[in-house]
Amino acid sequence: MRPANALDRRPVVVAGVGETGPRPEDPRSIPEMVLEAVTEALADARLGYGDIDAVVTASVDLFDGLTASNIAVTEVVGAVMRPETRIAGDGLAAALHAACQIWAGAYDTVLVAAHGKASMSCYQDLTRWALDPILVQPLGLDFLACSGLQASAMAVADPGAERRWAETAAVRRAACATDAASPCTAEAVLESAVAAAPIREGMCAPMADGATAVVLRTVAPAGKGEDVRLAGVGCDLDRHALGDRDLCAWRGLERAAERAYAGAGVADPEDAFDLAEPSCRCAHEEELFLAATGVGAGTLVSPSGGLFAGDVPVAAGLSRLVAAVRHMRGDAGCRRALAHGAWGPAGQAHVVAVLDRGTA
Amino acid sequence: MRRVAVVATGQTEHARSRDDLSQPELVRQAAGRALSDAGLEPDAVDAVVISNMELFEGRALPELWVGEGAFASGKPCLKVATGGTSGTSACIAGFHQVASGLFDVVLVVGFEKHSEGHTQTGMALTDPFWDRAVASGALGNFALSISQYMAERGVTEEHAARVAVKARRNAARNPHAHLRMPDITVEEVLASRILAHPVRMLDMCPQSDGACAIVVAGEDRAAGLCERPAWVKAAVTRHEQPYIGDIDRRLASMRTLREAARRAYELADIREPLGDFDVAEIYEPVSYSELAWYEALGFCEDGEAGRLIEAGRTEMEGDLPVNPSGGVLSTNPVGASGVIRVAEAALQVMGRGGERQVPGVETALATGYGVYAWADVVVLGSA
Amino acid sequence: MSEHLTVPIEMALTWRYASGSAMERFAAGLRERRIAALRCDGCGRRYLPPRPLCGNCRLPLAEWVPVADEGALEAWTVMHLPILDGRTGEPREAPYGMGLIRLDGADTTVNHYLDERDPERLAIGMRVRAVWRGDLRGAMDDILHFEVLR
Amino acid sequence: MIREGGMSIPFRFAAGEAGSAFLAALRDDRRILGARCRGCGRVVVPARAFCGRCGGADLAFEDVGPEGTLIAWTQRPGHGVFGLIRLDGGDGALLHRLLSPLPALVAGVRLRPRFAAERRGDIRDIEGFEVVNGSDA
Repeated sequence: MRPANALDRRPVVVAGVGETGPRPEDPRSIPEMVLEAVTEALADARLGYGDIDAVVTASVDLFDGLTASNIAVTEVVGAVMRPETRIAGDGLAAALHAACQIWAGAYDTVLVAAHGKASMSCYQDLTRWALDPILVQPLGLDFLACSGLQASAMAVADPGAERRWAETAAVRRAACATDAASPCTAEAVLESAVAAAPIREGMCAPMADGATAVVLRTVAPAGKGEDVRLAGVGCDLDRHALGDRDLCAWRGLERAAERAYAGAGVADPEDAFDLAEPSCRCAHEEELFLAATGVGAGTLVSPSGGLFAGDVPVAAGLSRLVAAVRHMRGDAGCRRALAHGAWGPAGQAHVVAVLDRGTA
Repeated sequence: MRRVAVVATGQTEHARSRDDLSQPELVRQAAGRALSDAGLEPDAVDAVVISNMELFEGRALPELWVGEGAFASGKPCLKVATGGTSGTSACIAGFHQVASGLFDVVLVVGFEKHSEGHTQTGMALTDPFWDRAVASGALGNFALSISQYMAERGVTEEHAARVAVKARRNAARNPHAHLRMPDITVEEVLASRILAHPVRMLDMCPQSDGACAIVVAGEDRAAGLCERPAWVKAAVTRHEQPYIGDIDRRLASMRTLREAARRAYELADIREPLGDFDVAEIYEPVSYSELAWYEALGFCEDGEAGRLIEAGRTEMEGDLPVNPSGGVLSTNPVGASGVIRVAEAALQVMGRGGERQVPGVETALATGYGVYAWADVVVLGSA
Repeated sequence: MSEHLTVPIEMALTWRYASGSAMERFAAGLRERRIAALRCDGCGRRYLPPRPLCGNCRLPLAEWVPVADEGALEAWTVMHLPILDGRTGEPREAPYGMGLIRLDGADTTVNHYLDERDPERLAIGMRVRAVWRGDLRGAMDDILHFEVLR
Repeated sequence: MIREGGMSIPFRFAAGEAGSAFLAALRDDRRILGARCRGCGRVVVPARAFCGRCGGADLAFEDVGPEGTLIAWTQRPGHGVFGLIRLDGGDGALLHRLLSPLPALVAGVRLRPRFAAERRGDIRDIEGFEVVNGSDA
């Protein structure tokens, strides 16, 4: 029997990346934003629409206020008279599915596009509609309240936790070069308003608008030079009810990472990665991320501020992949990176991609 | 590409309202039946794909809540949503995931509970700068396209009524179907209430609560899980431009379905669809659309669909029985409907269709239809 | 279990939709009773509604062409089941006529209301003309319906 | 150009087999139902039709609580104060509102439910949980 996640699969190269960049409020329409990201990714890959065999899009109807909201992007992703698969979840999960299509031999070149516009509505109000409508939604919780409960569980018997998280937030904020984020000292973070105790507003990544696109492609035999490859992917859905989970750990991320490591042949994650790009929406989540992935102290984490540069619903995970690819291209010493996406209350669902530098 | 097969199916009893089960419980019933069908323990499932149009239930990311019902806890789980093609596209996603070698056994579950919300409103969030200004709904949009189709292809109200009768009579033999009407007549359809000229109440699909699941396995596992697996011979998707006004004579042209069928037939070596297929489960939300799909799928020449149904060639005893299950016209939980098409086609290949089994099925067709003209075509075979 | 309970929850959500620049220009035209389409350089197709890209040729759209407020009825129906108005949430009073209208100067069709609701008096190919509201707001419902020209 | 648009829909979610039993017990008897999974032995709270942990569907309802221990809490300004409560006799934790003032809310404190006078078969038939007098974490 063929082992799942076998190492002998044909390579999946990240041939091109594009992104609008997260903005607090992008005045453009969804198709305009996605068109910019797709155009940039295609140009980056030196490909045209005609070279694309299939498209995987990521979007969520309730977030966009549109029925089958991928209708809005069908044309700009070049999916007219083409196969489009629409994943209603994080964009990195859409990339995972695109990689599956390539490994399956169904297509050679797949475009992945994700978008989100937090400015369209009160995002946290929308998240209430993702919670159990019988037992949880009527109580009035949203995703942020769920994160507060997780942080609270972590802070029990850990009096230094809040300061540590404030320091993490300050470091990430300082690293951001976008206009969505604002720098802030640890003291200021600790003094900022309560978002969901013990989480302060300063500990939360700012919500933003944006679109992200990636071209995945199997290596052409005549290819030259170094490239960045999707070496392993994994995802996981944890239990929905917070009371059914061990809130002090991201068990789902442990499983997702294990699956991605098996595919990429990562034996010891502590020494394996030069870079990690996690999707952490609140500062305390970085501790959960590091513990679950086993990424070691020698790994550079979120050098551009991670989601503190702007957390775009749905596109966030794919934007982490783009950040990792761009970093790897600019830093020859960066041989292997990990990109992460997460969705759902208190990190219920996770997706992990291991990126390797490869030679055709 | 690694060969993949549908090795098991499970579905709920579909009805106007399944108030007896919560969404996760409904999903669990279909998923549990599919696993029992394959003799699999939940641990044997490597990954789960869920299909659902979440605005019908007022949900965002519905897999978060219903995932446990699909045995997805602690597993990879993705959700696919593309309107009416959600279910067939979720099945195709499952095929690709298994073909990739990443997973050996994938469970695909589609569900919808229309009774929990308001289906019309759930479909009303169209482009706020364009079609949201006109209240046409899926019904009005079909009626518009039907007026063109009738004018161009000579199809009559009676032809459509025959399709409606065939569907509900077939459904009477399907214990899972929502509308089961063994004694329905053409006269009854033609006398039913007019909804949108020329579409009558009995020409339209119902809104159903229901769930349906299939188990997809790779070639090395399929034979051990099923006596006669339904092998995937082709699975093709084509999407279309976004507005109804973009699509020239929609039902008559249906270039997406024509192109998807052409490609799928090429992959599956189908040369003469009416003869090469032993059964078809096609996605017909309205009686007239089935006639249009006959032409687009090459069951007959353009303009011959009326004669095909008149001659009874797509009835249970005809050359190519179409929708022995009763089709979407008899059961329509939208997120599940495409999965039902694939499951029913697979059951026919497995020879396990019960009272609705067509004898000696070797090759079966399943299609999905969504939004204005999105199309999926799946070909299943016994070898 | 004999009793089946249900939990009622009322959804009342609003979103702020961005039109995009092409639609913004189109809407500004409507306020002056002007309709304009975007023409594709590749296939020559003149698109309503305006959009960034021709999905068939995958080329950006930039050339505006004028479109008349009258044209030919390409498809029609009379709605008897009242459909909810996506803007108000209220059902529109039935029966009402609807059509796909190919405006002179455009290649795609517009779906809109018709003033005629008698099936015997509707036919594909009929000429129709927009009936505009008095207080133009720059939206598609500035056109109240299309009247059949006889 | 920005335009506002909305959607107003009354939803009614079926509580299902287990949810109906759980909500009816709150309404009729002020009891909190868990379900013991015969597969893995855990008592899931609130009661469910199947065990999300082992996948088993062989569960028997049994009473849990009504008192329990606070394991985490949050204050979400504008929304309320919420806690995860491990009910006596149950595994996992119940998510609910907390009614006692913040200083009393520390992990480990004992809590009990305050039932609404008028109950209609809804999770809000419990108004929330309050600290048991004299309880100390």
